[in-house]
Amino acid sequence: MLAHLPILQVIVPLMAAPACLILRKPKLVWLFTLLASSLAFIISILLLQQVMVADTISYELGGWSPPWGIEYRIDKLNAFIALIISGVSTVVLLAAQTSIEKEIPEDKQTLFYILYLLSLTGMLGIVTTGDAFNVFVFLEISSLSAYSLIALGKDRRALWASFQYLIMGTIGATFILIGIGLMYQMTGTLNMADLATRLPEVAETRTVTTAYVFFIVGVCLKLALFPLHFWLPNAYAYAPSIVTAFFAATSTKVAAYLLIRFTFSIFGISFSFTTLPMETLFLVLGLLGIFIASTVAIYQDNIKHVFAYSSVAQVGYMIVGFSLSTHAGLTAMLLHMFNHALMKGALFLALAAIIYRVGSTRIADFQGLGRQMPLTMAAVVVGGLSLIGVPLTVGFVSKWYLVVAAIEKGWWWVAGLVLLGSLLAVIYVWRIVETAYFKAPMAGRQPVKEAPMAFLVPVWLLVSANVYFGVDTRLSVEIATAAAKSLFGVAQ
Amino acid sequence: MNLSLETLLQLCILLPVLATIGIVAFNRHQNLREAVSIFTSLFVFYAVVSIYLGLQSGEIISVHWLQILPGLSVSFAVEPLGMIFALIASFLWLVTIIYSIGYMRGHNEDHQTRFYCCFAIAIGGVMGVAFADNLLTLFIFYEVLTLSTYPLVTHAGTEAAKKGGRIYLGILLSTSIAFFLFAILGTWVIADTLDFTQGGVFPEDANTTLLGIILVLFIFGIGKAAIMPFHRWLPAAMVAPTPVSALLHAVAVVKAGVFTVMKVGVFIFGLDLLVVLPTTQFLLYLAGASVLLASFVAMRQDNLKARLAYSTVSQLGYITIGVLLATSSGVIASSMNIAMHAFGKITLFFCAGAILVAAHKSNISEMRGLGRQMPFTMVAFFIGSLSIIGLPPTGGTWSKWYLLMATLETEQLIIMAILMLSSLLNIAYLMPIPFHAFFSNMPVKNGYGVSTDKVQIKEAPIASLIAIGIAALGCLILFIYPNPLYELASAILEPKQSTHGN
Amino acid sequence: MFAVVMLAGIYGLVSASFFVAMDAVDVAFTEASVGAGISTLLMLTTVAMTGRTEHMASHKPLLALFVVTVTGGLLIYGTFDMPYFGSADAPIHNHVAPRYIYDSMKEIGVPNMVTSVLASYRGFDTFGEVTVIFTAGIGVLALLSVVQRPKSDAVIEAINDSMHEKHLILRVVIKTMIPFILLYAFYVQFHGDYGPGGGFQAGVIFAAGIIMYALLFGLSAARQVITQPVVQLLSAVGVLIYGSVGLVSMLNGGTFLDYSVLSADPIAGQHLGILLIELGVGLTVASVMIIIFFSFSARSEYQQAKKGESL
Amino acid sequence: MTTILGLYNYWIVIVLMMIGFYIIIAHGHLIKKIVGLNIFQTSVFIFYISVGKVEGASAPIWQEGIILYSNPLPHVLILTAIVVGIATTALGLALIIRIKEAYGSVDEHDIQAMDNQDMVNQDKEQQQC
Repeated sequence: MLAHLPILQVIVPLMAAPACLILRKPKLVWLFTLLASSLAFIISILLLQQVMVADTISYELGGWSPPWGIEYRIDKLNAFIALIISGVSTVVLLAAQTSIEKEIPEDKQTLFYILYLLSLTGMLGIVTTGDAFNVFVFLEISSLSAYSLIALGKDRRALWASFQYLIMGTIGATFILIGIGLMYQMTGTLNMADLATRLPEVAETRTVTTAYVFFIVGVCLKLALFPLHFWLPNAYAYAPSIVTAFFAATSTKVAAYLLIRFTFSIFGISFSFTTLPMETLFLVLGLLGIFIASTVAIYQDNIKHVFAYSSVAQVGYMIVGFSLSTHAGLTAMLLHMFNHALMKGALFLALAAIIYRVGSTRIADFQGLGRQMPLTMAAVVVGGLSLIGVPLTVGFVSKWYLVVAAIEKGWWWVAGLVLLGSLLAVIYVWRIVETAYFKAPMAGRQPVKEAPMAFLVPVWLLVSANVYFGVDTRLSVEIATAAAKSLFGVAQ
Repeated sequence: MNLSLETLLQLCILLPVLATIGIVAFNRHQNLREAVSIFTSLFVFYAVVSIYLGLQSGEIISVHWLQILPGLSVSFAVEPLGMIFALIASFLWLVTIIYSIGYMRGHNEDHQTRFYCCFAIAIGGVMGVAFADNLLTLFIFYEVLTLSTYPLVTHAGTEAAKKGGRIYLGILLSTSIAFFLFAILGTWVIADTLDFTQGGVFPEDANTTLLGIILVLFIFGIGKAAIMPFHRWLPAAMVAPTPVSALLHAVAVVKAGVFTVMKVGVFIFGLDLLVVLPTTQFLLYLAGASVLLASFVAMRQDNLKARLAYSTVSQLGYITIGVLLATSSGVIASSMNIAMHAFGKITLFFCAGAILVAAHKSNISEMRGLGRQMPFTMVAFFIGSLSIIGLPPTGGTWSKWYLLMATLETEQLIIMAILMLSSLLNIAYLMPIPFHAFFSNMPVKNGYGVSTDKVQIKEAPIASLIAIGIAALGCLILFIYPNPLYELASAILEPKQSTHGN
Repeated sequence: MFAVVMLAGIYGLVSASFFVAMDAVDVAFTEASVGAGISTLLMLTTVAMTGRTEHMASHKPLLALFVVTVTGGLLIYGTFDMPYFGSADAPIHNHVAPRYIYDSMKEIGVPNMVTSVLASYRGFDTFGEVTVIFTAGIGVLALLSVVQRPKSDAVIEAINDSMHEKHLILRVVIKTMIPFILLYAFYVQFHGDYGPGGGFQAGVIFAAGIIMYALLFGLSAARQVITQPVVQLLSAVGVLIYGSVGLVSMLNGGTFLDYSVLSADPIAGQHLGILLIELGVGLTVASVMIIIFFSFSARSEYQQAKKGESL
Repeated sequence: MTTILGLYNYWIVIVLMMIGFYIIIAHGHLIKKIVGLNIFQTSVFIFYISVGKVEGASAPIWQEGIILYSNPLPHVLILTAIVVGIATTALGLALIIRIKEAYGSVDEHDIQAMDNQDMVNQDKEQQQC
């Protein structure tokens, strides 16, 4: 069975989804979903172990050899991303049942879990496949389920947010489709590895340039890279809190993965960064994203908005690392993708717990929570510190690598700006901490209890991961470095 | 008990943190809880002393914890400068604990458990800073210290406390992330090591302008050293309960700051390099300016704690100057001043606290004639002031003396003038307080005068008094018997004292 | 609004004929049934439920125009290095495609290359496609499903009746037609190997039949023919069939969706596999289409019922 | 001239695409947006198909004696893409229906305005308590 792991990675959640429809009973469905997701998690771990020794695993679907058939191609990079996605999804699911019971009407809970599984499938599919068009198909699976999941939010604004996301997402997908089409037209193949070998021959043509631009723009829409980010905050803010926790930690990572994959291993670094001015473009956008998004985050009243905007800012950090187009820079980016998943997962899950108790997401309603929900708030504080980049948290590690990478490239000012940017995080995190710890609970609100175990366990799992990988970075750094190295191996 | 020095070293850092468990456990029973604190501080002091003896007998003590980033690990080693800091910190922590028991109860503050917890963690941080063997380790514990003292500053939980806390954390965290961390990373890339090395780590051919900029980043980044314009957090932190102020201003935070400055100056740049850097002169003047300005501001403060705070700012200036002069006597002066100022200032703060508890007074203008009511406290205050000013028979004399020597050696006459002037200013803003306390009458309260003859003695709680006594005594002893301190200080620069275990 | 939708529908038809002109019969077939058929129907329903009016104020053309021109310009720029339209020596005709064209017959034994590529060479894409449809169905359910339909609401009955009385002739005609439509659907389903067609088109047509029925005899009547739970179940079953074909081939020692291991003779295996998955596709597509339509119209009934109560 | 003859087809397609794209961005009416989306996607499909066309070839269904076929791969891709398209459309329309129920309007600007109103209201509540 080990030989089939690559496909099982995707098939397990995919097949589980329709099966849920047969199970019907929400509680049962939840357990089943949890099972499927954790299976996917285990598979991804096994896969990662395999690729850390053997360089890449190729799996020919339908027994047709690429480029004629569809190929699944696992290397260090996508094994790493798959691990992040399936891991976060599993941890988040632990809390799902409790939170969903309260936020979604009984008759729709089963559907919720199906959609959740489907979006998981979509993301994993995008990451593991080695075929350009297959990416598009799974992209659509993940997006369609995402739209519906977001629309399940209680607030009516969820609907509008979801619709905006649908429009933006579909435009993005169509752009990607155009990009793929042009690539296909110039090379006659859809297989990524094959594309990588055949594109250089036609790299000079205007068509290929166009193809790249369209593909990248489409991806950046999904990535919510500033200034294409405006669909994200509302989508995160009004979705069911579990969904927010899941997406905030994973969805941007998937888009980032596509960016890396196509830029480095398909178009090749020389094309992307010497033929086209991607370097400066991404650098500028990234930095702008960091500063503007963080500044906006400071002025939000809805705490979900605060962290949503901070997500946009964090994407900025990733993109800065990307724009360095050096091994160090890429390592930093990958590390940050991993670390950011941990931070945001922890934070949004903690928020979910608070929403479960308090039923509101406005900072004003956090008054006095420091005493009423000590453990949850403590989690928020640690997550916040990690976001700021305080030593002994993962945030520090990624900052460290990013800044070192920038300095090594001789971009001192970038390094400075990156650090300055993290100061903005201090402000918006501390606003929350102060409200929670130094303000007495509002007269109107009756005191709330500490969140139930169903929340505390996963939240603290993630929080301790934040600290653990902030102290013992061997694992994450090793994988990230190896992945980055392999990419540059492909690129040259 | 016969624990290896390495173990003791680690215990110094871990024990205070572990103590929090005990403190929380005994949340209900005050006495047990305080007992835990005292025992811990006693043990830590014992450990430090035995490490000190080990160091004297030429042993090389170093501990290596886990590796955080490739080539960068959390590791500790003992060297004289750190030794001085550790000795003072652990000793004065003991004293402060004793004092604060009296204070907190006399003032019956709430959340005392949280108070003692953070206190303990803070000391753990200080020990970590003191024994850190590389910049990363130092930085980590530096931040631990910042964060653990934040709840202490905002202890009261009032609006004012919150505001103070905001400034405190804002400045310390921002400077440390934006400048300090940046400088560290720069160092890492240029020298690709962060280990403290005798004579500096930078390669010969390194670009001096760049290094100059990095030096500036360091000095500004180490906000705890409170060099203007990044000193605002210090007065802001005055909202904290007095023991905290004592800890912040005499022992933990500010000293950690100047200590870091010294470490960077001596072991990252190295004195020879410091001299040639283009920015050193500029920083010297900046420090000088900070000394003078702070003194002037101090004179205008009526709130006693605020005045002391600004006096601290100026005193820290001295220490920075000492390093930047980049001569052996300068370094000696600075390292001694760390000790001297610690004792002097803590005495003063203890007194301030005692006055607050006993007489409920915080403004200097109200303290006329207080000497009759609290003679003991006021005498102690007098001694402390002397030490700060640098007059015999107190320890402060020595550090001032060496500092002036250093300025002479390097012909920094302007700096020398500044030092002279500021000493005069010290007299001007400290002496009046005990003077008025003894030689002028109680202010006239609502209509009828209070008879100045028979005011009954009303001192602070006994625990506090003991603490005050010890501290004040310390000032005197350091004058009569400064040799061990001096030996340590002069050992800092001896190359044979490698700071590396391996 | 009505006009807009109609035009969109016509556009669908036109593009369908476009596809025929370009030898893409299958695509044309699909586009005709989807672009012109289903989506137009859905849009009309939506218009009916949301009202036709719109105020013209809401235009922001300048920015839009700018964006569009930039994108279009870029695309035009891109075309200049393209191989000319219809030229046989373009890379896409010479790299991967030849094998599909010349070897599929002996590798799979299905004359319709589109089918063989769709179902076998790139079978996994199709699996994905089925999943997409399934997702959409679930999504629509999640959005529109009404907790329980207002039972035997006079209002609804009234509506239905009125609707029925009106087009009596139509009803008779349709009633006679529907069986043929369904039959045709089956034909398309299984003839897909030889002519244009296959699971997807068949599913759509089948659904169309049911939908017609529902349109004329009222939702409740249609619901009696096929109940909601059953349809949902079928949609799931379709996906599961497809997946299990893959899993079985996996257990038979092939890779996922490798049909040739399904039976002793690879060709036969391919046939079997394709047959099965086409079935799966057909099932899911048909039932999802029905689900979507049902949810839409159920929602509108629900709205009307609410209105009725409020009156 | 040859260029024009060779590429006119693509240009037509691009024009169509851009019309759709324009409708999406410029129009406030949600259904129109969806229509635009349809047009946009369909034109992309046409582009794919025309890429697959070979001059003088016949539909890719094997028959005796015919050797020149159009490229079947784009057809397959587009079949998939069409399905994706209808799926998106259905979902979008469903959303529109719900939006209409929730907001009583299907116009971008009205909805945006109401959203901002919601924000304000929330703040009001906050002040009340």
